[in-house]
Amino acid sequence: MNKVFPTAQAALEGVLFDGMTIAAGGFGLCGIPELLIEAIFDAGTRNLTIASNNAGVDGFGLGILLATRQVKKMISSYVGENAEFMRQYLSGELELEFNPQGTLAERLRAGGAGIPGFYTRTGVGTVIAEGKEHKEFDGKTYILERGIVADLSIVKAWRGDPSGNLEFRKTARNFNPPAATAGKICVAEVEEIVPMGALDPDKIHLPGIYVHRMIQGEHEKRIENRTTRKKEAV
Amino acid sequence: MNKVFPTAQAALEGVLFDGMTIAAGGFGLCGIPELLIEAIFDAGTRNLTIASNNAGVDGFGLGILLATRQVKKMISSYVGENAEFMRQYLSGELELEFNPQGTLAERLRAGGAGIPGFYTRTGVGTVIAEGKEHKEFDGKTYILERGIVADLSIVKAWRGDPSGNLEFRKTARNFNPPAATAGKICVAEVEEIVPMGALDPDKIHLPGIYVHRMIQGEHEKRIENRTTRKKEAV
Amino acid sequence: MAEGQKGWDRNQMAARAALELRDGMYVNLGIGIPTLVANYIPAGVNVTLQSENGMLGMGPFPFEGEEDPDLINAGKQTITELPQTAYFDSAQSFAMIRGGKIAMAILGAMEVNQEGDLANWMIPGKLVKGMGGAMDLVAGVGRVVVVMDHTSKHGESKVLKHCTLPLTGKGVVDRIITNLGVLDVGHKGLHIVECADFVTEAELRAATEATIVD
Amino acid sequence: MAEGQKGWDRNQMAARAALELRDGMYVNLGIGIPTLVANYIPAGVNVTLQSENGMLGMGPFPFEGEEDPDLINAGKQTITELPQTAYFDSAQSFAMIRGGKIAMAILGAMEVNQEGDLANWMIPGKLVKGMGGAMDLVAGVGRVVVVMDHTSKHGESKVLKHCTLPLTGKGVVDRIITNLGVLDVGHKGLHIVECADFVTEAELRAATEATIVD
Repeated sequence: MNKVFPTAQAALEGVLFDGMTIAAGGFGLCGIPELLIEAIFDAGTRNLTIASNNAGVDGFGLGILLATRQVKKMISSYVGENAEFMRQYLSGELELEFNPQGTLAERLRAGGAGIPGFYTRTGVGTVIAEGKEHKEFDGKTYILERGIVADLSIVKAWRGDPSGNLEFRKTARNFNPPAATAGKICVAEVEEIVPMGALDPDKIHLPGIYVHRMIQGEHEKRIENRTTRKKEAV
Repeated sequence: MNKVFPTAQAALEGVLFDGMTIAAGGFGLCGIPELLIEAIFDAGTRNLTIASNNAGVDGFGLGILLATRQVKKMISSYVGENAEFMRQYLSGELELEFNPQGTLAERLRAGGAGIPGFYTRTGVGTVIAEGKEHKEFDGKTYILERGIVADLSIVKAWRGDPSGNLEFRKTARNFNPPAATAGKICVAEVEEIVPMGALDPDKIHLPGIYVHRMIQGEHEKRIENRTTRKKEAV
Repeated sequence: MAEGQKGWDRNQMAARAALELRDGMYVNLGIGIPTLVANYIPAGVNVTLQSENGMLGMGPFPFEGEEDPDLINAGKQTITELPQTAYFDSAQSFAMIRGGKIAMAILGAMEVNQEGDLANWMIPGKLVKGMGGAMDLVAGVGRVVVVMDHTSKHGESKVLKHCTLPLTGKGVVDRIITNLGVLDVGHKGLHIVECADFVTEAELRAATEATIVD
Repeated sequence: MAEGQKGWDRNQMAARAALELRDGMYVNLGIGIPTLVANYIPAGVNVTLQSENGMLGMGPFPFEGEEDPDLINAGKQTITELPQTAYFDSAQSFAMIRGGKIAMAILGAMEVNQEGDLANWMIPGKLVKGMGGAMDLVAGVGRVVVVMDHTSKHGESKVLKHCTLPLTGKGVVDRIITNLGVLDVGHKGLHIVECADFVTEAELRAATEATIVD
């Protein structure tokens, strides 16, 4: 069983279809599967439903799939940094299911963990709760949220071994592990594939069982909001 | 805020009370908070409800609290290695709530994650499902299981820093992270307290926010079932 | 800032909010003015900042040239780590938020009302940002402090009897810090905790649509 | 074992169960005979063994003197790790089990019936072990193979029309491997896949209380 593929295109061969649901890792532009997104752009797959906290920016990340109108629906918590995303939503061209960020993360984890539904306080008394089952536990009201099972997960990690064990780096971990577990198929892109045994088994963030295919590639890793301080100021 | 205490007794001061619920880490005798269990034995706290996958063995681990009859009720998945546990249960001296192992782990995680209930297929059609809410999702039947919030968590880690960040070792991790999150107060025992900054922030298994008090101590780490192969046999 | 100017500016609001912090607290700071609170943590008060994108122990902005694209906060700003930093994934991050492990969140707001309702994520038909992690934070953390301008650009009160915008949370706000003062949410209405510099209680009441009791 | 002995012994049952393994599979092996399956993995078949106490990539028993108390399997036996090993906590372990990421579980049984019900965790009033992870495994994994003696010490069939013991799972078993042969659970009853060494189909049928179709 070989999990390592030569290119993003090859790794996605046979798993893309119009109308599919994709769970994508990343927060803002941090830790996004930029190479796999480009390959989906090239493949031209349409009517996508994408569960991802954000939708990239104009011209980078998931933003490139919005520009081509390959996306039918987003399941996201934040659209603030993406003018085209907001425009398509406000004009009704794009469906948008707003999920609170923690609810989205938990829905992805639940979907991957065989949990079809869980109760949360998040969103009680807001539009998020409308149409959802309400239930009392110990005198407090909670709403039922559903696990998400996606046709495909696309995630980005720092390093991986050929068995699919993945290690993430700093806050680029974010949604990648829960998104990876939610897919029936998970394809991962990494900065470096290391030999078997090079990863410390105590320090693997995502065990290889979750990863079906993987590629190694060069990442732009664009910074969305560069903030610094001057050395003199310290 | 100092989280490091000199002894297990000192670390438990003011948090023990008769009738309390305790979530304990460990699987079999592997990764059990043996020093904190001894301190609870010494404190003589009674009518305990303990959520722990197993109950130690006669004379070690939670077994010592069974012998003194400090335990009113266990929430566990397996009693197979503990003769006194099985005897007290069969004679009706001890309440025992059997939980499937994965349900117990998820109940602890859920309790710590603000999730009062979740649905699972595990146990459907068995005595475990009796009296529990059943619900259909996408044509399959699931049962509702509740999150566990304990008065106290006791866990054992390999290394920790003074802010409470913990690292576990191999399969001694097991129930410790979910148990740690389930308690209103969590006390951890570690083999070594290392200086701040000595742990790689990407490789911390349990962030310090979950740990309120901690001790360093010598651990017996008894092996329950020593199995080996001969070098000649290879 | 000129001596005698009425009310607090953004930095003064942040400095006032920083007085809410207690030693040993784990705190989440929202985008905008709340982010500035980190600059005013009182001496001797050791707090750990959580960033909901997966980090405890958030450090200051990096020096120029030392930005790391893999190290950002929830506002997508480049930041740094500290000796106590721990990273984790988004599910774990919100597990600790939802599970009540974070003592306090300091958040911005568009509107707040006397029952502690908070609106800060959208203006229907006009502006959509999304709730991000705000709905989870207000539902989960121990104490919610809102920092906001007391009135809109048109002079209309944003501290209301009833919120007009879609809510972020219902009955979730504990304390409101504005450019005009500090108000607590009580069972029967708001209570004045203090007035901002050179703001009278009468002025604070006049700028507040919500009911202020005693 | 003497030439011509009727049926399979423990090791032969394990060897037969090992033929269920496919290259690339992630598999969970239960306590008892299923543990022996690891000794009979066919050449060229690369499987990864999951141990539900928090490990993928379980290796063989350690050499004498190299036992590590922090490294055990779900049967509490000391084991070793492999180059592809990953450790995780119990919540994560059962997340992958419940989530259907494990292709197959090979488990022991006290009773099994023609509808695929499995009983393997207690005999009321007599023996209590607990279900451990078995209920989660049978509910979550892709395929459940049971390995067991066909009859009790008293010669009574353990392959039944209806289980008499408390169930571990309802309608969960796909294939039954016993000392007398291999049976599949179908919609209308059991199907004979093969008979064990020197066991006739008539003998297999005679030892089986459950309905065997075609």
